[in-house]
Amino acid sequence: MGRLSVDLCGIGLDNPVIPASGTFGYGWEFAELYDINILGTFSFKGTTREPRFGNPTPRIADCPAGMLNAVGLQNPGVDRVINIELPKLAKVFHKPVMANVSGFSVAEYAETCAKLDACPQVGWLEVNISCPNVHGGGISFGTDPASAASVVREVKAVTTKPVIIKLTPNVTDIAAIAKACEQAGADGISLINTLLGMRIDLRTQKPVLANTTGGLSGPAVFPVALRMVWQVAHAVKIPVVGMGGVGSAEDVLEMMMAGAAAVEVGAANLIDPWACQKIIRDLPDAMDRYGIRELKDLRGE
Amino acid sequence: MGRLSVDLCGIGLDNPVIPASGTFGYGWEFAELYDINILGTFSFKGTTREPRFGNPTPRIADCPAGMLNAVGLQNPGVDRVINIELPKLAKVFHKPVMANVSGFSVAEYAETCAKLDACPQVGWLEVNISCPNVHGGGISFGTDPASAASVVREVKAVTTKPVIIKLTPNVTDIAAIAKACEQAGADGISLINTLLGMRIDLRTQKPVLANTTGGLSGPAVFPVALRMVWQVAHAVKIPVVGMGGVGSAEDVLEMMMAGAAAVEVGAANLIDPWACQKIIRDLPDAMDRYGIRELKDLRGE
Amino acid sequence: MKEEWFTVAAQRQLTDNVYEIKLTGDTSAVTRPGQFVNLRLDKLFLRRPLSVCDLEGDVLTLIYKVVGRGTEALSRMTPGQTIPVLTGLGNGYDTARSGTEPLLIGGGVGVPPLYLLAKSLRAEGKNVTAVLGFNTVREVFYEKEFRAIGCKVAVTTADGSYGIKGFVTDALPERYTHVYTCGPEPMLRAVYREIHTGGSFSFEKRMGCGFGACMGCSCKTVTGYKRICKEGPVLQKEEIRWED
Amino acid sequence: MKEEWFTVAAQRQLTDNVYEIKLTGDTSAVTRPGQFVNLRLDKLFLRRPLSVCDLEGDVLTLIYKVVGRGTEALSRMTPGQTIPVLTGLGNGYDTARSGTEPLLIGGGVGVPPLYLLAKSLRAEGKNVTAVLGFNTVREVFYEKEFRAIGCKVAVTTADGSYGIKGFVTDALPERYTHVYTCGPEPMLRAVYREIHTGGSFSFEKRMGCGFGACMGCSCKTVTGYKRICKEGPVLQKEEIRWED
Ligand SMILES: Cc1cc2nc3c(=O)[nH]c(=O)nc-3n(C[C@H](O)[C@H](O)[C@H](O)COP(=O)(O)OP(=O)(O)OC[C@H]3O[C@@H](n4cnc5c(N)ncnc54)[C@H](O)[C@@H]3O)c2cc1C
Ligand SMILES: Cc1cc2nc3c(=O)[nH]c(=O)nc-3n(C[C@H](O)[C@H](O)[C@H](O)COP(=O)(O)OP(=O)(O)OC[C@H]3O[C@@H](n4cnc5c(N)ncnc54)[C@H](O)[C@@H]3O)c2cc1C
Ligand SMILES: Cc1cc2nc3c(=O)[nH]c(=O)nc-3n(C[C@H](O)[C@H](O)[C@H](O)COP(=O)(O)O)c2cc1C
Ligand SMILES: Cc1cc2nc3c(=O)[nH]c(=O)nc-3n(C[C@H](O)[C@H](O)[C@H](O)COP(=O)(O)O)c2cc1C
Ligand code: FES
Ligand code: FES
Repeated sequence: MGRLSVDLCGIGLDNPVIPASGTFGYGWEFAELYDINILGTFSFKGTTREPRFGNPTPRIADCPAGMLNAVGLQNPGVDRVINIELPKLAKVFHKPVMANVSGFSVAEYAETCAKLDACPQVGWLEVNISCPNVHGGGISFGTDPASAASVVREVKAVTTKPVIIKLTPNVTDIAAIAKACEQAGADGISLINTLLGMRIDLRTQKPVLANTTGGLSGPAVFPVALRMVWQVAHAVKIPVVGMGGVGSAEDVLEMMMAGAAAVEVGAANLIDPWACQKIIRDLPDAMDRYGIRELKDLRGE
Repeated sequence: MGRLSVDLCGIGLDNPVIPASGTFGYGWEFAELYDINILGTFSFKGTTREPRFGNPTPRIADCPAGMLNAVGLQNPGVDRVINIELPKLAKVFHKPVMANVSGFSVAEYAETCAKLDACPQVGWLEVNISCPNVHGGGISFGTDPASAASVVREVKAVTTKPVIIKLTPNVTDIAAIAKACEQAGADGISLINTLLGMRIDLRTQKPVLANTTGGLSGPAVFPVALRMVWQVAHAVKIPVVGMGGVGSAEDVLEMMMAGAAAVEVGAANLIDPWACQKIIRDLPDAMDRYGIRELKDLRGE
Repeated sequence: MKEEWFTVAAQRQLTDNVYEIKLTGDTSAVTRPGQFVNLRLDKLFLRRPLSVCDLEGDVLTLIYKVVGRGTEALSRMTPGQTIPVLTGLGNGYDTARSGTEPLLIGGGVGVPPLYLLAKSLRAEGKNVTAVLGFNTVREVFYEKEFRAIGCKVAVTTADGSYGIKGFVTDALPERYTHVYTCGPEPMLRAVYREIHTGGSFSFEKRMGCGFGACMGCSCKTVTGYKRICKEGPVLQKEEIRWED
Repeated sequence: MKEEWFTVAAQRQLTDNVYEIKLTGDTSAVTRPGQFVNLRLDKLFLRRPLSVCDLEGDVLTLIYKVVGRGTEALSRMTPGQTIPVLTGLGNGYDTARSGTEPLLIGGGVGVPPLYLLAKSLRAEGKNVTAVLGFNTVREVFYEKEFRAIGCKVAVTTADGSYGIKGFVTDALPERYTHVYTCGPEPMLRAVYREIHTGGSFSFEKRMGCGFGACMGCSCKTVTGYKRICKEGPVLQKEEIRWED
């Protein structure tokens, strides 16, 4: 138990640094660059029941201190993740992994989660409720407390492992959604997913993204993410995983001071493939600089 | 009528560039630096019925590609604005000015707007509905279509000049709020106000801002602002004034391509007091570069 | 893949908006022509991908067109300045497919990656023909360089102001054993329709990472989804599925 | 107020974390000691305010303590590098208030603005006493510089490792005609309580703009609200209203 170790829903992490879903694939690309066992864990690419190609390209746009993505949940589908990606991952990663799940109906969430829950490698289910509900007029599950809660209940009914609900920041009252998830039985909350944004190409006068809009992430969103982590951490008793614009050891400390039990790192991995390795390396010095003996001491205010 | 000229609610502007409320005082500081008559117009500091000191300091925090402010509507109150600031302004600014109004009850909005509506110098009323409603549990008027509409109706009942409603971006469905304002009689929509954010001082482990949270503005918010301007411009028929992170002539063009009839510039003025002057100077070249003959041609898609 | 700080050694303007920059640094991760590098530029969040045009020892040559903020910033860099570069990205061209008479077809800033390929093929003793397409005479670059390494070169201009009037497809030789090509997508489609041999096609997509992590650059092929940055940028003619 | 690009002429470390930087450029907007400048630093959005410590022709001297990203970035700047600076900000100290025996009281990085003030007062032939307070001997700077321009100097250290043990208020002379002070707010409060003459107090607040546009730096005074950047940073003793 080092000074960086933290607890996430009853599972110990050597450190709070967790590459965020969608920016770390199924781990393989990074395992070629460094020993990914140094990570607390990682959250793999958002996985759905069926394979998906996602949105047409361009799916990426550059922004001031950030980026837009409209990848649209490209993934090989849960069965191939279980049969191909997880066995491949087992060779290079020996810790419990966080399984990120998306879906377009409550039933789909439940089915995909149940399958991943049965995999010994999976430590936590991170359920991304930013997706549009095809049975609810295409409105995201995560923008309404009742539909967020319905996802939680159905997933909890068919799983045994900690269920972390990942919230979208594109809402008026994030604390209300978090509380609804807690009451429905969620074991943790992670946030933020991306902020809905857009760019226009001056040359063509058309949206840069084929999908018109996309999700903003990177340092630009850090103050909004920190505020939401603070609000949610003060509204619920279950652990909160903070993310949004984290790119340095100092950012990790700030997120934990806002109430995060652990911290995910997204876009930073794309710009610097060794970002998480550097953050973990820099944490002890940064803690010394600010007089922090153990990260566990930071929880809460 | 130059190639930069645009129309805003029936009043012609020489160009679409409008310094945003709260970043240009009552014009005086900038009039000492350049001839502010080059501006389309400007929106003066958010004015309330009573004088306000605002929030305790620190009220400002630095962020990646942006800043937080929690000034809290410091202003001398509408009577002193009318008796002192506007006569002072008349000496240096000879165009209709945009009067930015805030309030904490529907009655206060109406009273302040009525007074400013009677000033010949005022061209438009820009009604900032991001403020908390003291009669509504402190929830911002701008987060609920019904209370937003109630502000619009009461203000329209006592005024004759174009009323532009300024929306907060901290909502799930910005288009719904904009439509409610349009139906209630608003003459225009301006957006975005600041995104709610927060920073923590690593040294003290306490929020940097005395007010805990503050509003994020600057280039970081540009993609979110652009998306909301696009959504609102596609949802309403009244003109939309776009703002949020604009700092260059290119940004102005992008906002107009998203559907803005005119563009406000906020935080950029604080970093570079000559920012608006430079943007106006750079516009013709930027238009040439992208083959735009007249700004009027850009409206909408 | 490696990340290294490279130093600008030289920069020159080739046409109105096309520049050639030479960078020195650890180039050991570059293993094939047709690979690309990803440059981290000041004040921009995402890196910008550029194809390797030439490689000699620790000197990397890139050729780029100024189209936006990133390439504009790059064009303002001066010798001695340093820049973080991810090298060794993408699959690159496979010279083993060339046969004895490879045909290289480049359009605009699709020409650069073909230069290192041409050098490699020439070093293997192949008879290389290069067809280089541009819009107009003022945009032509690197004709001399291709000739200097012993390629047969045809230049086309759309307006006929230089070389053959028309498109690259108007200047294809009769005999060739394999086609290597890079350029704008309409050109690639035209080449795809015209050629009677196999072909290695290099594609471009907006990239988030450049090394396979983000799924930003995916495309559909007849053998499944591929990432242009990882399983590409070079795809074989047989596997290409044009999106409508 | 002016904005100009200044060039770093020299930089030296005064203590563990305090640096002196000399910048050359158009200093014509600086009209009074106690004014400040606002520096635009690479990669930071907001400018960072620093007091003018000295001014000779086109050479501006600033002294700053490294406390965060901005001051750290500044400490890494080397001669020849350039930096955009807004100059001529704030009201500054009024030397006309000094009387014949002004007392200058500085704490830590509150010392710098008093140096140019001391020079101005000395040039006017005043008898200047300077009390400079620090925590410990390793933090002491500019004692020699104040002596060199003919000030009577007392240095205090909180731990007694140098000069007088204690706070600046433990080293006040009996006679003085006006007090000019700058330092951390607890020190300013203590000075306020102790002195028996008028005083000019220089304050700090987090700033958005530095020239009066944003209301970020407001404070309450007995004569109404003031902006530290515009009607300050120097307030007169009579008008100060300590916030609880
Ligand atoms: C694998 C690969 C290799 C490349 N090799 C070269 C090369 O050798 N020489 C060269 O000049 N260019 C090359 N490109 C294109 C180059 O990456 C873009 O032109 C560059 O990223 C634009 O950056 P910017 O900031 O100047 O433009 P931005 O401001 O980002 O965009 C300006 C315009 O450029 C276009 N654009 C932007 N990004 C891309 C992109 N990734 N691909 C295609 N078009 C884009 C868009 O139409 C946009 O309107 C390559 C691209 C890829 C994916
Ligand atoms: C009018 C004025 C004159 C000043 N003159 C000097 C001077 O001559 N020498 C000097 O060393 N410092 C001076 N300061 C303080 C200096 O501006 C800050 O230390 C600096 O802005 C910190 O920037 P940073 O990026 O290094 O720190 P940040 O990363 O922004 O913050 C780090 C820490 O510094 C403190 N801090 C940040 N900004 C300010 C601020 N504006 N005022 C006070 N504390 C702050 C906070 O406690 C924070 O924890 C002056 C401030 C003002 C308002
Ligand atoms: C390219 C990309 C793909 C993403 N895909 C997913 C995903 O599949 N599932 C998910 O829950 N979040 C996804 N996200 C969101 C991130 O996990 C994270 O919540 C967000 O990017 C904010 O963190 P950051 O600012 O550190 O990137 C994706 C983000 C990016 C940039
Ligand atoms: C210091 C500061 C004060 C502001 N005060 C007001 C205000 O009084 N009324 C208002 O409607 N908006 C106010 N705003 C919001 C701006 O007008 C604008 O909506 C926002 O900053 C987004 O634009 P920007 O990114 O260009 O700054 C303020 C913004 C800042 C930075
Ligand atoms: S650019 Fe990220 S996977 Fe190709
Ligand atoms: S810092 Fe903006 S008014 Fe003083």
